[in-house]
Amino acid sequence: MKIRISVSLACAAVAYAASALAAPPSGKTIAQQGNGKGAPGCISCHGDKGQGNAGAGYPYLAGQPKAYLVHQLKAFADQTRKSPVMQPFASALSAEEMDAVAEYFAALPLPKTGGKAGTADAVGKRLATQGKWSVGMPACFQCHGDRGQGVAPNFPAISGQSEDYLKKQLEHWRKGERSNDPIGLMQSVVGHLEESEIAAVSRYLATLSPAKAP
Amino acid sequence: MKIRISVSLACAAVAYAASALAAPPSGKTIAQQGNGKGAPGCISCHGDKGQGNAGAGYPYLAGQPKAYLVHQLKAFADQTRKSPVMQPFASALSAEEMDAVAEYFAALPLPKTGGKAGTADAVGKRLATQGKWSVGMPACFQCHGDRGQGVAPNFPAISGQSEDYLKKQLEHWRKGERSNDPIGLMQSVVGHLEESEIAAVSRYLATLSPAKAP
Amino acid sequence: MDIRFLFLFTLVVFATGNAARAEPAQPAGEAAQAVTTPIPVKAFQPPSEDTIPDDEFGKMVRLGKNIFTHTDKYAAKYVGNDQKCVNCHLDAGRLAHSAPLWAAWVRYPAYRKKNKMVNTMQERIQGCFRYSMNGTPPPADGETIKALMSYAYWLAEGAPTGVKLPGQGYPKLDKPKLEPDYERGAKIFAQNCALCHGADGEGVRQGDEQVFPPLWGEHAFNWGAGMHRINTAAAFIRANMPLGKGGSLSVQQAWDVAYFINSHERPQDPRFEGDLKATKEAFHNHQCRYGDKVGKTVLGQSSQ
Amino acid sequence: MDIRFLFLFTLVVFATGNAARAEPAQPAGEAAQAVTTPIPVKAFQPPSEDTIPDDEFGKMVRLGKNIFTHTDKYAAKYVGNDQKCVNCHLDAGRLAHSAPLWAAWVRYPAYRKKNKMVNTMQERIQGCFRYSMNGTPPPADGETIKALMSYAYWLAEGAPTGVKLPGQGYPKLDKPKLEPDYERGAKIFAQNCALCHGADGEGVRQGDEQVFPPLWGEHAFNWGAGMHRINTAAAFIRANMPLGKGGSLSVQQAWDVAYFINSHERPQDPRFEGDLKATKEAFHNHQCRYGDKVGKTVLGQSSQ
Repeated sequence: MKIRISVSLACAAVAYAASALAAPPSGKTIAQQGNGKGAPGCISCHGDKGQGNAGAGYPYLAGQPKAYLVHQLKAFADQTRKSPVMQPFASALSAEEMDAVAEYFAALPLPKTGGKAGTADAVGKRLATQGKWSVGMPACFQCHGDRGQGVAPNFPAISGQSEDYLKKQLEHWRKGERSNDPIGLMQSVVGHLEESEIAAVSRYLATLSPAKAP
Repeated sequence: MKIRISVSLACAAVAYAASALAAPPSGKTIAQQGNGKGAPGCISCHGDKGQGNAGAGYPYLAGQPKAYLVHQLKAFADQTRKSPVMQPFASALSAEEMDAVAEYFAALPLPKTGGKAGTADAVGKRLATQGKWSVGMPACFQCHGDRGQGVAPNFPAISGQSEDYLKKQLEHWRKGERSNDPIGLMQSVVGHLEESEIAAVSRYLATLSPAKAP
Repeated sequence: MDIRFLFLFTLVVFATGNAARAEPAQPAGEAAQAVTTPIPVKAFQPPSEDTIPDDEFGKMVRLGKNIFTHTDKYAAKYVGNDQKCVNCHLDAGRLAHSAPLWAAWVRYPAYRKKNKMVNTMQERIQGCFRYSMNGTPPPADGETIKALMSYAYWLAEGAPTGVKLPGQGYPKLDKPKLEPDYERGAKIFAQNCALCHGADGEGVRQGDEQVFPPLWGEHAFNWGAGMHRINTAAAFIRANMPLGKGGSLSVQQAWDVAYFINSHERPQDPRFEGDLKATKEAFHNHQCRYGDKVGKTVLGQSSQ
Repeated sequence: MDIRFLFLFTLVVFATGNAARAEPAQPAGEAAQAVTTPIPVKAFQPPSEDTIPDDEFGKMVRLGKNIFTHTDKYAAKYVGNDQKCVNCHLDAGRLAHSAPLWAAWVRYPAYRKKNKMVNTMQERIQGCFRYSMNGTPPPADGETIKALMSYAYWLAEGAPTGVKLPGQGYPKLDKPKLEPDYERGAKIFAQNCALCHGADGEGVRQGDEQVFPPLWGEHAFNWGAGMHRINTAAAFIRANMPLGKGGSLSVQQAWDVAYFINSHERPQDPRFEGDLKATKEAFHNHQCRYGDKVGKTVLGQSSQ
């Protein structure tokens, strides 16, 4: 049993390696099956349409700006964005593969997540739509699009993203576990927020759909 | 000597009385010669052109509204305007004579008195042109014309009037020695002024010429 | 901070709702005597006339003041009668309880029921020209409006934006005990008002100068002006008339004389489009006599 | 009384004239880090968004806010580029040191050297449309101006009329130690500004939405806008840019990058009448590059 599996795996690996020599795997292939070099198919965690898995705190990738996705993969690899899970996978991707898989997800439509009308959090809404200018913090939507749908090339969609994921990211900015933000913008912004505000804005953003106006 | 004079006076009186029976003396006659019944010629005190005598504190009459002049003569007679000097003279005039002499003076041009440029008193000027509304007092010029030239039929000219005369009148209003003002307006207005303000506004008005803009 | 609130004395008791206030009996045939004692009112103090700056802005403020006090001379082409701004806004727009400019400045833009829309200050001023001065509104972007706005703004120096200041407008008046009456009003008018405004409300002109404004007739404010409303006129009169003796008429007298004054013909409401009844229904749902029959005249019928 | 002054923290040290303030060295090639510590500034606090009244006036205020924040959508016909009011007046016109509307409201009418006359608030706003938005001034008596005025007035609730409030305009900047430099500015731009404004200052559009405004080129503010002046732009940048990191550039960096940004071609000064030199002499006696040769281009020469 053990031997047979090993053999079949080895065969698959050889076959894959052979095809890789001919042409690098497409973004779609990497997304669905991985690159065969240690990076598993992204969809196993991020959903078959890249829609994420809110329950598990896995973010959606579909419709995110390509440059943003590439930047994140590089950041996982060089650990300017610390993630024990993503670090080895990202490190297993070549620059070319990063580019291809990012392009694949960027081309998918933004998921129809969120959109739980009536759950608006007043504090969270104010932070997202107006900011907290008394301490110099712009609204989230000022850079991430007027409904949090992202602004290519550098600003990801944040509406309808997993609440858990959003909260963790904001906390990571604050603790310096994520430091791959251009000009240190996110670190600066988060520095002005209290913990309760981080929770509120994450909660609020999670209720929105990036695909339609709030 | 004494007799001759008496005779000539008697003759004049007889002649005058005779002519009076024929027609009442004209306003001009009364102004210049009196009415022969106890009222001397007005001009002996008020000037040959009705221009007053500022030094002696006698007001000008020339160019004053006729109705105003009549009203004053009546007031002297009934003592709503107290004047030991004017009371007997005014009492000696018939209503017809008052009307005639008032008409005569009203038709004369306003005198070219005052006009001492550069002597403007700030307090006096403010009272004359702006009033003292903090206590409800309108500007003098609001009712007496925009340069104090009088407004027929009820508001006399005050610009260029004898400073002494103006001051006395304002004090008389205050003490109730003059109470012939319509609706008690002047009494009310003066009640809001301090003694120093009465002096200031009198001084200021005396410098102006009623015949031209200040 | 440059907000100056001083305790000023005004001549007006405007204790609205104080029904217990004594209405002194008036000796018949005599002019009303002062019935109120000055009470302290915390009022905003506009800056002194002397402090208008000696620069381009100051020039505009001075022009505004001149337009305000001599509207007939400085804004002649927009004035259609013998009225000036200062006739309703005493002391050159400075006087509390006489619709002072400083209080108005900090309250616009505002919604007005009169035209059912938000009005800017410039529109409010244009309204004065259209109705009170029975003329043509000066253009919104012209010098006349700019100068008047500059003057009002300057007068309001230090006044808090958007705040209803003590002394704004005319003090709201208690209702009269008796229904306002024409005959009583006529007597009060003859005793207290005719001296300046003339026996027939015609006002006084002297040369080319309007000294006392007409209160009715073809040279008066028109049927759209605020002052044609009996309550508005009564409030103004009670607080400010006779000039220099504001507060001397009783509340009842103010209502009666306002009723009398506004029971006379005056220039047509400029919103009139040919149908008196329609105009009355559309624009005169308030205390006024437009469309009422007085003697043989239906008011508004024969208006110019 | 409803005057609310709160102690707010702003991110800007605007100690003008404080030449002794340390200018920290910047690691070459790295983004500037925050160099200032927030200091307390006594600033006026405009009313909370939630308190816009639910009536006709409130509707006008909300329309004003919409025009202000989405000028391209709510006042499209008056806008000639990809600029909105809120681009220069952050936080919907509320932010101190970013030319807040509440501070402007209480300072007009005022004389302006720019056009050598007294300007009303409406004229000031019209100027923004003409220059900063390279468009057509909305009519003085139209709804666009009325709504913007209503919004500004509402924001200024309680602010004292005529008083220069802390936080008004952009905080005046110290002079730079070195003459502003194009090359240094270019580097600062690439490191700090290009992220949002694009490598060629072209800004970012998304669908029909302008997300980040262009800083030069045919869709930017024109050669008559206040922001084309190097000192004005430097002051704005130093206080407010990069967005969310105001105060992080040094004074020298702010001057350099403002110089760089304003050394590019942009739409023609609308006062231009065919002669560049004449326009420069008449209207550009200030710190700007209009008419200067940059590379092979004379700025203003080939303007749209």
